[in-house]
Amino acid sequence: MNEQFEPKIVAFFCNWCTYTAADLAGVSRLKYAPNVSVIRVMCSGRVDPQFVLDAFARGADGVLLGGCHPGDCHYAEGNYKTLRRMRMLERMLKGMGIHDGRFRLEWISGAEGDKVKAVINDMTKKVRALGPLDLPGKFKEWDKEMEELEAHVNKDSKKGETTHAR
Amino acid sequence: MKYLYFPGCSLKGTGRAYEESFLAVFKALGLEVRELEDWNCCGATAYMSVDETKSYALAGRNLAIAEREDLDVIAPCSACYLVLNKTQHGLKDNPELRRKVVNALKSAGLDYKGKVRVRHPLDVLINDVGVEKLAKFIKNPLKGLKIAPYYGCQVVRPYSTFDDQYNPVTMDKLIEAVGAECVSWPLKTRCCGGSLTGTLPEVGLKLAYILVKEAKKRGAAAVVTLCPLCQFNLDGYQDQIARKFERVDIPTLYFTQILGLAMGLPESELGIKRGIISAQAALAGR
Amino acid sequence: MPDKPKVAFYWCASCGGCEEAVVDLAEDILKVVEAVDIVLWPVAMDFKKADVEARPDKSIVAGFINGAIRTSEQEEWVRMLRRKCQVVVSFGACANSGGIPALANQFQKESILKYVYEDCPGMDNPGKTRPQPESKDEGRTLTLPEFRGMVRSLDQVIEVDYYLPGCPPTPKIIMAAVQALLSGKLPPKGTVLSPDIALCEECKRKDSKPADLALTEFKRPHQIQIDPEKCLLAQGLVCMGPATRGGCEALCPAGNMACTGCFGPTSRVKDQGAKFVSSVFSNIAPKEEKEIDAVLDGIPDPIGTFYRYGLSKCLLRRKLQ
Amino acid sequence: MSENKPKQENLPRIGFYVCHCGSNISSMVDVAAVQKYAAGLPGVVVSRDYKYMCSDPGQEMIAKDIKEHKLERLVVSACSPNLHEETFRKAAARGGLNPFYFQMVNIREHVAWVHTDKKAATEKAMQLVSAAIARVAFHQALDKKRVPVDPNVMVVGGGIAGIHAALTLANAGKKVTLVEREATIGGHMALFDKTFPTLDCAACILTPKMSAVKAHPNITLWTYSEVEKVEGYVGNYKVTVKRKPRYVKEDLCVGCMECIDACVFKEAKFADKFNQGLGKRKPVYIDFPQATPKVVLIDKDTCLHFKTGKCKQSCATACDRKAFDFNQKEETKELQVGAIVLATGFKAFDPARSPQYGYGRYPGVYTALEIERLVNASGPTSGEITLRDGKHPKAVGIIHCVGSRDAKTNKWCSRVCCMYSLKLAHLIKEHSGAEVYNFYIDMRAPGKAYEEFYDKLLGEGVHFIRGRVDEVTDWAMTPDEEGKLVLRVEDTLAGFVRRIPVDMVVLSTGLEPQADAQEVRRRFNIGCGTEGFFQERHPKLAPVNTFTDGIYIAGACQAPRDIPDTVAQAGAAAAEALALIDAGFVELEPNTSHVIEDECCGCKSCVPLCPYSAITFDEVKKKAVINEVLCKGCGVCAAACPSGSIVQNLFDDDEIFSEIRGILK
Amino acid sequence: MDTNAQKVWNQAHQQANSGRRTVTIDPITRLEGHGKIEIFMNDQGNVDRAYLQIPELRGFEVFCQGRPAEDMPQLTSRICGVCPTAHHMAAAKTLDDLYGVECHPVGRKIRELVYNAFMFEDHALHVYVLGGPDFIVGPDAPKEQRNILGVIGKVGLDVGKKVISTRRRVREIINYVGGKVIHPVMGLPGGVAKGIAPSEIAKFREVAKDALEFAKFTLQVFHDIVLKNDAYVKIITSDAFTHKTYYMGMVDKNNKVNFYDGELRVVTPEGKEFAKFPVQDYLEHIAEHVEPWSYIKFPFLKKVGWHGFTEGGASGVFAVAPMARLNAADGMATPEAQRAYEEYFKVLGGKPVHHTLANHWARVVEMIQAAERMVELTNDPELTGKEFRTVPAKTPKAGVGAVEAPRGTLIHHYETDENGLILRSNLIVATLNNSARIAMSVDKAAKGLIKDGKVNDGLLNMVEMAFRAYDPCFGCATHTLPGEMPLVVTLRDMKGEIIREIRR
Repeated sequence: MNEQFEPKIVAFFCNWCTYTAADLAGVSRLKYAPNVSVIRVMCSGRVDPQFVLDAFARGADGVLLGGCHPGDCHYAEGNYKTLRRMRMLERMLKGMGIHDGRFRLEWISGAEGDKVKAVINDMTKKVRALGPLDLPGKFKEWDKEMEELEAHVNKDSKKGETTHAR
Repeated sequence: MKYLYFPGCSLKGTGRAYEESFLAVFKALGLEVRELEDWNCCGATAYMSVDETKSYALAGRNLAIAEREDLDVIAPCSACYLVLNKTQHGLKDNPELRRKVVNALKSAGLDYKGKVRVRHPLDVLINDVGVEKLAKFIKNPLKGLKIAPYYGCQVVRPYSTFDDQYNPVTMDKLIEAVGAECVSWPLKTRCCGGSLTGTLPEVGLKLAYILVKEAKKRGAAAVVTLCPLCQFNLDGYQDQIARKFERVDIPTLYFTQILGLAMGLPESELGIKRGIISAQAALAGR
Repeated sequence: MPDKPKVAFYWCASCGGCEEAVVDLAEDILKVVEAVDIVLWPVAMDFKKADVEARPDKSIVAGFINGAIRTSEQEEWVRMLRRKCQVVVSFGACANSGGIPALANQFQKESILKYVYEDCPGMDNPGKTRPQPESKDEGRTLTLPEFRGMVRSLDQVIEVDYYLPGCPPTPKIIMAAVQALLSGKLPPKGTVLSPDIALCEECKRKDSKPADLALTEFKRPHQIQIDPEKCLLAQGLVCMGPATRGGCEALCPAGNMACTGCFGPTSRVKDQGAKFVSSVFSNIAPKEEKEIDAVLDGIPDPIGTFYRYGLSKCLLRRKLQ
Repeated sequence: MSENKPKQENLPRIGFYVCHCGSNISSMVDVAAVQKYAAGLPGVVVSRDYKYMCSDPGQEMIAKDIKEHKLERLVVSACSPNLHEETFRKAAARGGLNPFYFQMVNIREHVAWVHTDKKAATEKAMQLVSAAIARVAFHQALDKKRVPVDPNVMVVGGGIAGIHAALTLANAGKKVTLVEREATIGGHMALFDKTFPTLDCAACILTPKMSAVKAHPNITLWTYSEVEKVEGYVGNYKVTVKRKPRYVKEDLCVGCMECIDACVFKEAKFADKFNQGLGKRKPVYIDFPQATPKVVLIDKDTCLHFKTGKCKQSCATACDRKAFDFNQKEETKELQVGAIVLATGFKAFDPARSPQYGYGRYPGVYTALEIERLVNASGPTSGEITLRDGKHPKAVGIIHCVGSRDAKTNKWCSRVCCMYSLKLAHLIKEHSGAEVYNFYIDMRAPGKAYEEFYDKLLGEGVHFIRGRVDEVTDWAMTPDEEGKLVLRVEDTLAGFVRRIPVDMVVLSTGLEPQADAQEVRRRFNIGCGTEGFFQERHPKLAPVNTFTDGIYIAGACQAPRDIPDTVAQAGAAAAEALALIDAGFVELEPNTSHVIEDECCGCKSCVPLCPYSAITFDEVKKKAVINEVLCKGCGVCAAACPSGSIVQNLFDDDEIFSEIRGILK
Repeated sequence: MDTNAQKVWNQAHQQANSGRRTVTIDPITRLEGHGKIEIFMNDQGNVDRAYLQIPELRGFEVFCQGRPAEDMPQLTSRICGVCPTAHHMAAAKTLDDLYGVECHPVGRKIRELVYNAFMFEDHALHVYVLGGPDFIVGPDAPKEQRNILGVIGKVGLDVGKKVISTRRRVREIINYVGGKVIHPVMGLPGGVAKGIAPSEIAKFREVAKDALEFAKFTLQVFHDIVLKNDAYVKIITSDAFTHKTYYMGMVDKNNKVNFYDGELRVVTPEGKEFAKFPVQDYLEHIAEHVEPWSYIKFPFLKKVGWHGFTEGGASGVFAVAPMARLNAADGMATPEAQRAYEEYFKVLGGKPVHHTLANHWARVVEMIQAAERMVELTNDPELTGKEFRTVPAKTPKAGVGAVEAPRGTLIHHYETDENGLILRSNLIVATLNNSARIAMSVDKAAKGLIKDGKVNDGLLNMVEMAFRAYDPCFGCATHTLPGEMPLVVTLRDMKGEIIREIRR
């Protein structure tokens, strides 16, 4: 493609730290890349690895997960649960051929508006360099191999059984 | 512990005593020091003000060579120490400069990632070896010797990597470690006259004079420094100082020399006699 | 016996275990045979494709199809059966979610062919011969079917009405399904014909599971003597039970081995592996990344462990090139 | 195996509204385009944009539409939900719609304000809008749960802020427990001699309030105590407090101080912390005559009894009330409170971190707090200004902004130093007649009668030199510098470097967060800003609130403050607490989780995950049960339930999956 | 995707549907897995060459890479759901070797009990449900009857029920120890995961006794229905179903048939011992050949070499499965079986027997030995020992293991890293060993049975019989190939033009 590829990144931010930090970044009028759309959850511990896979499967080029710093979780230890799950999720993603930081976990406190900016810009840059993941497109492409037969069989069915002469 | 050693021009010239004592002491302490192969000018002061990029490239080359081995580089000369550190920062903070320098290095078949740590021998002695361990090597403590520790400007400014830039204390610790007495004075990092002694003698000499005078006034029998240029200024111009102001006659030694003496190494190995103002009296006077 | 409802059994990329499972209805199979008219069952009866094709569309009440889909023939067969059957039941783990064969989705087609015909120990193939879609032998032309790039579940190829889970489904749930179909009391389309509650519910070891696992390491079954009473997760073994649909009555734990998840997830879970990870790893002890990683190292093959029977249904479908 | 999409035909009727926020949003987001885009999304029957959605007309419009168009769901695209979610929920309610049939889209803080390319920003806004509209269809009607509020309050910190807050609350009839870590309340203010700009005596205005605290029937005063643990939630906090042993029974001691005279140490020989180490004290001591409570205590580290076990305990025998108890143990107490006011104050900057000023090297160098004690009539020198060597200074230099406005130490302005430096300048001159030089960067006097005070000092002949002091040195360049401390500074008004010889240097040290601010804020589950002061909920609109409901902050623990501002804030914090308590109940966000009993297999995976022990295991039914009053709605259990049998209100799987779908479609 | 392959496939497909008449049996039935036969006719309308093609590849050897070795018993059992226990057991034995751990004596007995139970019920399945109908009901009976129901019709419902219930009860033994009878989970290095409670043993003893009775009864049925019917015997011994090849089977130290453990023994077409080796040496004796027209590989005796699909001592082609096992051994390990063994060779004219269809009989002989071993083991007090597994201590590297599956010798071979993760694996399964001979049988049968282009239903069924006799499991044989393929018999002229297609 001649025009620069703009990655789509889905982010899950915890309400108390990272989402607030993003608000702070806004209030401070920090400027950052528009490639990340944030889904608000109360705690990063609410984020089910299924969400991450679903985001990729629906076309995200990257997924960013933001929570409070270890020890600072608004819910005491939610972010440790996040960390444990996501460490394993990272291994699974690797096993399925998705790595190079397409998935990223960041601790960003409510006061770190500048970190929101830095992380989003950095991740956008890196994922842009990786190029599109585009799983929906890949799914279509993989299933192409079935199309001709499908078409044929349907044609077949219209013509009825006559082709198989006795 | 193993280190690479970047001598720079001074330690091979005016600062011979520094090199001799530095190598002798480190050897005696069981620290392995290997001279950086095919090193070149650190790119120091003069060049830095003529063409910054080129002098960064010069320094960069030394660092690039050093990076081939996973060892810290010791730069005893304050100017080298500063320029090499400055280059580290420059390359880190200024991508444009980094690009230029790295390209320059490429043409010489070199590359530099920025992994090298540039160290000062004083830093190594205090932080890697540690005063407690040093104490074990002290054979004849320099009892009663009053010393004014003089750090000069470059090791602690602008990057106070291992000591405070206003009131450094590492050398004070070392002086106490060798059993000498440390004179407290506020001129530890004041300008020694630097290269002005060559260009504007009347200014340069005055600055040097202030230092030796104050040291003596505070009862110091000797000034101890860690920079070849400072040592040269304070030691080498005292006749002129005498002519222009008054005779002070106080020897200026390298911290490595007094450490060597305390460790019982022969004076000959420490280049004690290389000093213009003889240290004999001071050392005997205790 | 023309007025008896007609049913068809067919197999795709499968091991035949699902056929065995039907045979294992044992005495009950006679009841089934009483009630229905089997018009296709390759493993045990001499009815051919033409016989089925000759039937009017939708003339077969139910088609039970097992096995994953990997070749053009299989696609052709299941599409044909879809036309002929009123109801298609995806039968067993392979048809539902790719099953064990879907583990091949972690590999590329080429690497499979290369290893099998060239690198495999004992190969005597200096000419690097490979089976060809079309080949000549002494002037005779022979053809082979198209081997697809990946393993698919049945519902990734045709529309499926119901699912019978398991590797293989147990006679009990098969009978229940058959009876449901015969009685005409059909659950909503898309239903998995097994209890929609996780395995622990019916596991004899359930009560021995402590509330807080706080696992500090995972064990591999051969490394320890497995306690026959105690919850397997509590023994540090990866047991997929909590993330796996019940209905088998915890056969593997009864065999003193961990559940490997062949019944797939409950209806409320999209991705069994991800959900299991979310659950079990929330409950391990360490907090420091290094220590966490050390615990995770106890599971050297996450994909093969968490997607043993369901890689086709992993939201990512296959490993990327 | 089923797609989480509601069938097109039974989609609820959705109303969509996008806000211009004046030009805050519309300048970077094509609001009209967003409005048109939303209008085309499934289920949307009304789509409007408006200048200020949060304004009354904006809210009215929503309420009206709900009735007229029989809206079943509401999506408003404006600013952060942290700001106006509540506003629009109420608007929905006014229209007769359950407030939780509403979803808010943040296109201001997260889009308009942070992006620079209008096209991209508009696209992102559309993604977020589509996500909200996709999700809102799954919303359920919910009710906020009401929980009664415990009317008691705890105030932490016995400085002027804590004292004022406690009194305000107590006067309003609330039972207050005031917890102070030191042996006496009073805080930093108790160290001061006078207060700027009025120069009225600090003690005269503070001590009455201190004794009022002690005397107040509604106030329990726990000094020498620290909060150890805080559990529970707004309106229902359980606090564990650790009370350190004084080895003197508080209820018996009347503060006659006979024991101090009786101490086996005839001479007071130990550094007096209260007097910044300038004075001396005995192992048994009281910080200062007006200490509250007026109760002596024993310093374990210096007391002969504790150090050697061999002491005739003359202090104890001297006490006719038998108040001494050398076996006193640390006590742990528990409190039930509905609200908490944190007034833990500040820590003065340690000038050793700026060695160029020679603190610790030159005896002539003092900190401002040390001078406060020196000039204080009840101080170690009874107000007489004497140097450590006993001499009286003829010239004094006061260096401003030590540890403030300094890239190397603290970047912020400590807000009070200019004024207290002026105050000290005045007092030093008054007490000693010395020449006083102020070295300042900028003179900051932004307060009632502050600038006037500055003028007054100019009149008094105090010298002001505008420039940051480079160093304090005892190196004499000229004979008249001999034996002096020389301040080297560039006089930026005169435009040359000056050397000012003085006898005494005063460092106007800045204000820093308490050393343990981080532990404390964790204990109370609130935030800290990057500089380490406690984080307020909103810098303008909620300056004394925190992100944890029911916990308020006052005074210098939030940022450097002078006394007037601190007291005002303390009042505000108290008022917030009162408002909470007098409402009688709190409404809890209904984003709690619950277990679907029939679907739960009883694997217990969720039980240990809950930090609030809200999840228990029903041993009879063999199912997990969530107590929704204890649940705080983090959703960690919903994410972890391996069979998807736990639902979190407002953050259900369907809602989040459809949000993902919405963003990526 | 492989567009070229797609093109080719399309052409083939258009041909197949071009309205030209070709002979098709589709799908091949009553065996596990699938096959395709291409028959080329010469101008006289006689068979020029018939090909058996196997179009399946699932890639087990590949996708097992990176998996923990201890998962292999469960993974490889999915190669075949009819003989999962064979793969499971072979894998377990390979793990013993891989981890250098001696199987715990009690564990070994449990394994053997389970394995013999499996041999018994699997053979029973074939005799009554898969291969048997050809004889019991009759090769040219109407197709509605050529199945288990037909069998029941012939032998009576009670016998039918006895078949079913005996199989069920025997399988319950596997179920008890293995957790699942289809794809059991018991197998681990050094033993088994679950022991046998003393309370169960009495029941199992009963089952074993009944199994033995049933096995003898089956032999009787075979006598009555097959051997008393000259037509069948003629077919069995007919040249169309006869090949003189090498034979391989596992034998114990007395050279008696053993299903679970022992050394591999190969005899020449003349019945002389050609080789006897521990399975670890299999690579010195067995190599695999590839043909472009089939996904299946063709193992052959390395020391003889591959000389095409030819018979005799000069050709490396060899056979496995019941007939081969009996040929390769000096006798059966149990008395009743030994008696049946002797009769078998007496009737069929001495060793070695080359008649493919004799497999059906040999199978019944083996059922008896399996049942007798079950009786022995269930009477062994050690069977219910409290300990039954030795936990391995050594670092794994490589392991080979083999069992005699119902359909022949089954060899597993794994190489792992020190963490026990599979690096390489090789699976030589029963039917694979037979693949060359099966291909030859089909060719020969076609040549013998199709004359002057005359083809009828019963005839084609005979062609099917040719390899149903092996009870071939293409599910197993094609563990390396994806998907499945029905058997297609297509008659073409030398130019490859399709001459006829009959659809039944």
